[in-house]
Amino acid sequence: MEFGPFLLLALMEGLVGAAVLALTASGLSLVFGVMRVVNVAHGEFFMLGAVAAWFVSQWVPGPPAVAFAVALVVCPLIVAALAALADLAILKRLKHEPEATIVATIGLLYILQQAALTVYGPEARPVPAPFEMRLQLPWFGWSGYKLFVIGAAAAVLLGLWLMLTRTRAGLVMRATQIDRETATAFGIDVTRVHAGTFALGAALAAVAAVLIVPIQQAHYLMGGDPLLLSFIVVIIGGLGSLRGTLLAALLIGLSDGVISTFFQPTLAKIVATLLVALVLVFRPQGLFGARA
Amino acid sequence: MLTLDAVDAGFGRALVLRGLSFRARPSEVTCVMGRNGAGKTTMLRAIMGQVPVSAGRITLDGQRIETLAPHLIPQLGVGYVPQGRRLFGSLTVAENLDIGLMTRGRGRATRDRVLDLFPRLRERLGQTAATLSGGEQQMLAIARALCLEPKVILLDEPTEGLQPSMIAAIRDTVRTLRGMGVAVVLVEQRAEAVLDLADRVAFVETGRVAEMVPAADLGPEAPQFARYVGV
Amino acid sequence: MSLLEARGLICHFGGVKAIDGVDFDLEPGEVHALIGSNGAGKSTLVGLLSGRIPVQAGSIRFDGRDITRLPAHARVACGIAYAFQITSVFPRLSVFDNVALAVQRTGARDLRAGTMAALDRVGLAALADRLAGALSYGHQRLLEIAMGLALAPRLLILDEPTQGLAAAEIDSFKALVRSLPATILLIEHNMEVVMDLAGRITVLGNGRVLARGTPAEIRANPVVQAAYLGGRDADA
Amino acid sequence: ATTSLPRFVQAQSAQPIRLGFQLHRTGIGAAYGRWYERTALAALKVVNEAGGISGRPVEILFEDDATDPRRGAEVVEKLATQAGVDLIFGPLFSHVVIGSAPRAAELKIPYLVCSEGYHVASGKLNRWVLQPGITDVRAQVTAMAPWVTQNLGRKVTMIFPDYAFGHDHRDFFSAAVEAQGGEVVARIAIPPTETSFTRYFPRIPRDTEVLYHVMVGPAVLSFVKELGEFYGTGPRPQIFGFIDSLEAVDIASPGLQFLEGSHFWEGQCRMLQPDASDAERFYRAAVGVDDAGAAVEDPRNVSCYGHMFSVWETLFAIKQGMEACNWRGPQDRQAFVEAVEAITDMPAGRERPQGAKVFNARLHQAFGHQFITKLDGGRLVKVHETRIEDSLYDSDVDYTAMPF
Amino acid sequence: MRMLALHLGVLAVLAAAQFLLPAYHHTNAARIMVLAVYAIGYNIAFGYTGLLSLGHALFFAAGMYATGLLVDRGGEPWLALLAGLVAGGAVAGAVGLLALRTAGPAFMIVTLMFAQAFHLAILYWGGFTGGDEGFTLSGAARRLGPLDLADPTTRYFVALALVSVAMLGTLALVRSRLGRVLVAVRENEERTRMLGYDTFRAKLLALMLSGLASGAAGSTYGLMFGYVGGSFAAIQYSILPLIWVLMGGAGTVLGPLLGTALMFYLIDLSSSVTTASQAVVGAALIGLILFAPRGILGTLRERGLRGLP
Ligand SMILES: Nc1ncnc2c1ncn2[C@@H]1O[C@H](COP(=O)(O)OP(=O)(O)OP(=O)(O)O)[C@@H](O)[C@H]1O
Ligand SMILES: Nc1ncnc2c1ncn2[C@@H]1O[C@H](COP(=O)(O)OP(=O)(O)OP(=O)(O)O)[C@@H](O)[C@H]1O
Ligand SMILES: [Mg+2]
Ligand SMILES: [Mg+2]
Repeated sequence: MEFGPFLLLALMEGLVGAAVLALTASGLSLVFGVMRVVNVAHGEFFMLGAVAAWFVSQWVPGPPAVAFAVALVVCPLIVAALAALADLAILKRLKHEPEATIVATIGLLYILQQAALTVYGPEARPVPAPFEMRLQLPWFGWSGYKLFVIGAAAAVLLGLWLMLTRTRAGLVMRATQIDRETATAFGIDVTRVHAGTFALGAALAAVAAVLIVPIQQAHYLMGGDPLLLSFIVVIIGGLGSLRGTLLAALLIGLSDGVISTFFQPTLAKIVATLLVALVLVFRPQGLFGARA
Repeated sequence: MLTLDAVDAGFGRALVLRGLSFRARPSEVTCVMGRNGAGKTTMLRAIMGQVPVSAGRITLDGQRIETLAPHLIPQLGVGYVPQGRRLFGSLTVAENLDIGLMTRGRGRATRDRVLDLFPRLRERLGQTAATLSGGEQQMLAIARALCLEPKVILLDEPTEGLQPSMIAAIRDTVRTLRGMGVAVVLVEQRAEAVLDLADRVAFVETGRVAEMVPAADLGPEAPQFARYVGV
Repeated sequence: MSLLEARGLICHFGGVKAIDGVDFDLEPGEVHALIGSNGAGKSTLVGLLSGRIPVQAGSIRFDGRDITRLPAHARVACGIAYAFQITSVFPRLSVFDNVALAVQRTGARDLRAGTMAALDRVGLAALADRLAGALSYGHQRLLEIAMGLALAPRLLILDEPTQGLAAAEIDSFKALVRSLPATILLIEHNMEVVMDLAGRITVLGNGRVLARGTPAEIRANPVVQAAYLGGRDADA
Repeated sequence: ATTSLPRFVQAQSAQPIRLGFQLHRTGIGAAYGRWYERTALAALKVVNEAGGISGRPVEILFEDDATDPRRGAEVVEKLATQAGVDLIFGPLFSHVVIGSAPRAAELKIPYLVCSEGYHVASGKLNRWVLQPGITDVRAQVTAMAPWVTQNLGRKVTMIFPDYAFGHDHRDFFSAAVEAQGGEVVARIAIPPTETSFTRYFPRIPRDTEVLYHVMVGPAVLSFVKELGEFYGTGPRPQIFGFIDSLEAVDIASPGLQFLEGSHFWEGQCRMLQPDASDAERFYRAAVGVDDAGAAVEDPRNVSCYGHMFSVWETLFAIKQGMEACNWRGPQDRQAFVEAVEAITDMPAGRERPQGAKVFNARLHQAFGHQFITKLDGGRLVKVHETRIEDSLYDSDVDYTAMPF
Repeated sequence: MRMLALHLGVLAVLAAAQFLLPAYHHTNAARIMVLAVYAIGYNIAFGYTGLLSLGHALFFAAGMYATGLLVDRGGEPWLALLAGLVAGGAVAGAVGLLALRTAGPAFMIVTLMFAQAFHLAILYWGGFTGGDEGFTLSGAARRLGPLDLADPTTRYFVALALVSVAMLGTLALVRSRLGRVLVAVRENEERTRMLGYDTFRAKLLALMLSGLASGAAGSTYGLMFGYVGGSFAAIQYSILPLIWVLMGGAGTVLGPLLGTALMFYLIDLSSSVTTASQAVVGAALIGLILFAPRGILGTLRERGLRGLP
């Protein structure tokens, strides 16, 4: 294939990856920003979203689109409820201390993974896409559903951005992020904000997962990579900056595709990994973060 | 009216407040004085529910508040201006005020009244709080607390680190508050300011209010200043 | 010869001209006060002198040596010590360890003696075993000063040292400063302290030097009156 | 059969033979682990119902190795020294096998692996490691390359994971294809943990006649689906894949329609073939697998049929070895290894439902038949079965010359 | 003094245990001690200096591979062991020179990325490194002069010697002036710099010491158990010492050893009890941290044992 279409394909693929990554990462960013918690179990919430979507696809009769729509609503809610519970039962008691929460969320990760393995099993299972549509370009074919994923992710992110900047809930979250104690002194129920934020973060991961399962299968170990990538994106983007997270997701999603057109794939990954490290070495506050 | 009765409070096993009793009345400025480490800040934080109270009671207009969840206390009408201001630095002035307005569901009218008191803030509504000068920050901290339309306002060393002209402005604000019927609790280290503003003065020593004296009974040379503050 | 000579210092943060062409000298042994409105650039200026903030333009000489590009820790080794405006202690270390870190830096053999001596001077010896983070605000300020003292510096920079101190502590602080052999650069809003201690005063405004002189000259300066003291007599 | 045993044998047999099973219960190998466990239990039942080994009942102790080499070595330790098992078998993943093998040798305990990587036969390991139940990758690809080049095409593009398992395919299949006069026109190594593949497809040269894929891991379905989207209904090369890609995956899963008409290597045919032997039917029923290759109780639970026979056959090889050396207990471990080394012919039968094998004592490994199936109307239909001789290759490895 | 006695006591118990432990636990103890050296190394960076690295597997694996590749190609085991140590320290130094320009979360990511790149490199150049499968070390390669590391007793004592050096070394370090500076950096770096310390150098030194211990652990682990493989360079091996240290108590000398042993037996015992062992381990981790948020020894220290180093 000629270089032009090759690059186009890499960019389009990168965009899908970036869209899903942006969703997952914004969830992590929110939790990290507001609660100062590195949620190691974030990837497992992603996985739960995907696994739940599979169950929904098995139980809801009718065309795949119906089951998919149900999954898109129900799975994030289930995952959010679970996350809120975890926050109230565990993280709150640890006063969200960064170090203790790392251990606690690793514990959570183990439990969730084992639960998925026991209940759902070790296989990778596909979920049917809500619609089958193939875009035929002059050089290659592409999945129409992937376009939908990009659109849906963009819509959710826009909604999130509006919520954070235009609503009271967003203001309350940002205030809590800056200073918990003072927020309490102004009548903000920090416990509720934290549980809500944790739930919202998990729900975002679950939404991303439901969107991706028709492309990638649900598997009980699928949470590892999204966690790592989200974490990287959040830091590269600059802490607490949703815009930065988004841009970093795009950058990483796209560059991964583009670099791999020049090198052997694994070598490309090595190069990309070192690039990320060097970016941070020379811009420790992230690409879009303000200097502390 | 805000009362503290024989309150014990502290961190872990170490008690800071031991049997502290105190009251603040509407339309009065009650100044709190005492040496460093006497427990002034801890007293205010105990009222706000930020320090666990292990004995005694704290009431607001007869209602016990030390048993409430901390976020409910401001909703009852207690405004707090903490030591060191603690603004929401990356939020704008307007957003900082919004947080205060939200606490008790107050709206634009309240905000306008508050901004009438601090015209300089009105000019800077869109600026982020961290970029304000020290004096403006202190005004914002007070304005934010006023957005609650508080019955009681707790001010912890509000003039600390301010240039003299700013200090004067803050004092004017405190007088205005008293005029509005608010119960003002003011932690202040300078005798001169205390004499100028206070209706009553509480002298705190090792976690207790050792004396509570009408300001009128104190002169610049009053022995209490020497005993509790060491002038 | 001056102990410290700064020429043409400039430090801009984005659009903010925090320090905008300041010349500044310190004579050996003097107590020099730096005053000015909030946001005038005082902390920034001493940040430049101590090396906490990199100099964008201009030069600094200390004891005849060019230190403009010297990193902060190396300036401490030259004898410049700095006590923070925003208290910056080691909250989870004991008061003793906080000061011992400073004493250790001077290469002293006997850490304990040096540390307790410094704590004694600020009156915190009795609290040596406490965690610094559990001290009240005022005591943390004193600890901050003790750490500066323990470095046995030739130039001690104190950024609003009396902020949050009660009257009694302010008095003992004044006595302490008078007893020190070091040159002292003092930032203060408390005019009483400034007028009492300072031999010379520099007034800063909008990143520039507005006035310089003895306490009496400064008090009489109409520009300072208007911009800073606010017309009232703040010397209470 | 049990009832016909003489009384005194049963009396003697009070002491059961205890076998340790190193199981991929968690970790990346878990999908295999489940079926390996199930197969082992089924084989155990058959063995015990037939009177056990030398008349002694047999027990299996399963221990999870999390598909991790360090834990693998610890599990060997635990089974051998704490549980006191007689020998250990069962692992599939090569890094676990290689990580555990040194400890097995130190403990001087036979370690029988059900793995297909080219590591036992390569001579990297030690005399205590044996692989009597399955053929290695090198032998598999050597056996099949001729059929591929003769029937599907001579210009091959290989897509494989960029680590050892994939590298074995790359090296040995390339060599085998070239020996047949074919040509590998591109080798596309996919980084581990990749979840999306479309962007690698443009690397497939246009003149490719056969696309050879050996992807493993949970992302493999995406691989196939994206390949389908990429080529659509237009012209495409022939596709030859390893069933490893689709072990435990329902071939009728949404998105896999694209594979219709493509070919697979299978270690054993997942779907019951009309000419299946009685032994195979017996085995299938004993493990509880239906004609389509899924669990009888849950048709959505698809087996790892192409590999799991190795567990069954290994257990019977253990039985054969133990009985040959008159196993009394751990003191006979060396004798056991020697007894297995003495095996050569392994005829088909209930002990070997996958088919006859030849055991090469010098390589410590069995060589057997391989199957090529075609996906036809949603069914995997056998189109070719290689001979044992096809899989043999030259090697100067000789474990029997190594010390114990 | 009392604290020194406590640590010597722990080591004495470990030495005596050699004669008491049944075979299985005997080998486990040797494994745990070597892994604990890794944790102790991690603790120097994380527990004492506050450098939360997610890339220590790089240092562990650097030690393991330097030694493993050398002996595999016929190198003298003693020299190879030394090379492993040096590799751990040197790689840590090189990574530190870059990574220490950052702090906090950025530091976590930078170290993580370097380790990931190394892991991928091991897989990519599998022909040289053995890739994910790894390679085994022959008996001859595992003989340090008269010491045969395949022999259980020898192995135990080598592990004990290593952990003793690491533990007493940390003890000496935290009581030294350097130790106090490291803790100061952890608590408030800006202030430490303004007290006249070159904090970059201090952190670099801490990271190199940490890498040295990690490299030593990796190198010895490879020699003792005869296997070198890519999985030791994977991200899990960066997370493990973090968990061990946090469980035992960050910034305590004995904590890493305790945490390593605890985690080892948690996994080992739970997998004997149930097939859902991961959930048991997870629940135990959560329970433990709820009960002791600063790790076991860290919490004990807070609740009264204040002198615990
Ligand atoms: N977080 C804490 N943990 C333990 N003790 C504390 C804590 N905060 C304050 N204290 C102790 O409580 C006592 C009172 O402190 P507080 O801050 O109330 O004093 P203050 O009167 O406000 O003094 P200042 O004028 O210096 O602000 C002090 O002895 C202090 O050491
Ligand atoms: N890091 C920074 N980034 C941007 N602006 C800054 C920064 N530091 C200081 N400034 C700005 O520089 C100006 C001078 O600040 P500085 O802290 O030196 O004032 P100051 O004279 O010490 O005031 P105060 O008496 O309130 O402490 C202020 O307008 C401040 O907002
Ligand atoms: Mg106070
Ligand atoms: Mg300042």
